[in-house]
Amino acid sequence: MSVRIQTEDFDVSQEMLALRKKNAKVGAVASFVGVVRDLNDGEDISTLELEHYPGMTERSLELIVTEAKARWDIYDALIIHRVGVLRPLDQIVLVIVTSAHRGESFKACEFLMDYLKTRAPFWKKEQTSSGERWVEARASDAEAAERWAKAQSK
Amino acid sequence: MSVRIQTEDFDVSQEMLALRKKNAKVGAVASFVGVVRDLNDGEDISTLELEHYPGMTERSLELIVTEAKARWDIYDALIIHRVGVLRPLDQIVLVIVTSAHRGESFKACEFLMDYLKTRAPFWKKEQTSSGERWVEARASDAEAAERWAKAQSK
Amino acid sequence: MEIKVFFFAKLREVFEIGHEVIVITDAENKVSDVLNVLRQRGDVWRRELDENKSFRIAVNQEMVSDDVFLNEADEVAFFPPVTGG
Amino acid sequence: MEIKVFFFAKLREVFEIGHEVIVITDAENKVSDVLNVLRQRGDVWRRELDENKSFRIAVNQEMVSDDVFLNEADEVAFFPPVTGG
Repeated sequence: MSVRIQTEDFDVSQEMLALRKKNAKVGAVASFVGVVRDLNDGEDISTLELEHYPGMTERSLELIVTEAKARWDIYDALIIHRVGVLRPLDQIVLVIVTSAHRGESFKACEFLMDYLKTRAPFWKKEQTSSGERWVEARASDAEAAERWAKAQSK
Repeated sequence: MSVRIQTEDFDVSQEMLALRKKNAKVGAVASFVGVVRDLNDGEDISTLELEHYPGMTERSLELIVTEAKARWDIYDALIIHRVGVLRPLDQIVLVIVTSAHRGESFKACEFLMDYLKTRAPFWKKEQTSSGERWVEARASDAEAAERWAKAQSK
Repeated sequence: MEIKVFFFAKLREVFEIGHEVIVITDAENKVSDVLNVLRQRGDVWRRELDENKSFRIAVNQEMVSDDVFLNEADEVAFFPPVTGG
Repeated sequence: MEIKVFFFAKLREVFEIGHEVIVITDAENKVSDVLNVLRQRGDVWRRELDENKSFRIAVNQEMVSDDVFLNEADEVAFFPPVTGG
């Protein structure tokens, strides 16, 4: 399974090993971990709550993985996204991509994060010292996703 | 210490945690792991021996890390490179970069790998079914490093 | 026909409902018709689903625009721009 | 003056030596002068250190070209293009 939504934490080494074990032709493993920061837009964060759209979340992430596999010569990709209540320093999201050579895995990994940020139905609500607030979408995320639509695949 | 040369294996999760622990402002952790493949240029690989130039290796890697920190708004970077005799599926190299937002950590991580591949004094010797051979440098690695010399920093 | 409607995140909180069934006539068969039913409730509904607000629409779990046609038992969701990752 | 010379990887194997001290006169004070001393040994030395071969040079652990000047006790290394990572 290339996509998992879960409340529990994940272990990056374990997930990498599981992905690599399947294939001794893997020479490159690129990964990204998103982490809860203790400060966002100038406010102290005490907790971060992640809501999602069950069903659509899995579907949209699987579509994104399929698109990455069509664009780049990669062996495998994994996306784990946590939901529920998280705290500063907690891991939120993990993306791992394996390939023969590093260029492909780097590109596909960044592509997956950029598309996840704009297409996967997750929403963050922050508890700050001055109350709670829904995190606003960032224009820079839309622009990051936009690049891939324009770019050649390689 | 941002640079380590060692014969022992490394644990990606542990190294990420050590790097992140220092800083609750980290929101993004990009990483790359290079792995020994069982096949290279059409030959089965039984072992891979890594030689390096002690002293210069550490110096060149620290220079590369310094350059990445000057180019991008990143918090920290770690490079671990193994030396000695390795086997297919073994981890060879680990690069981790932390930053507030993902764009910087992705770019700096790929930059570090591209520069390491062309500037750090490591050499690979492969044991194949038809004998041993020194791995030849790839033109694509020189080109990958060249991009960064031309590119704007962001 | 009956359409299953879902709200997420801030919209779910402001509307104080996560899921309901909306009945539209067969002549009214677009997402925009569902939107009109909701807007006619006034107050927070009119405000949050205003054309100038940047909410997103999914039909059967795929993001679409509001001129998409609907069929009986389709699942329509309204939510703010996503902020995961 | 005395210059410490190192060879790595394939060059170390072919020359069957990893490290030696080369003495050059004070008038001969460039990396190219050390290269000339080595090339004059003929055979594998001339072949592997030929101008058309793509070996690399480091002086005091920094990659340089062969027109760099040397000082007493400098460390000069010759090696193939690197292949780590």
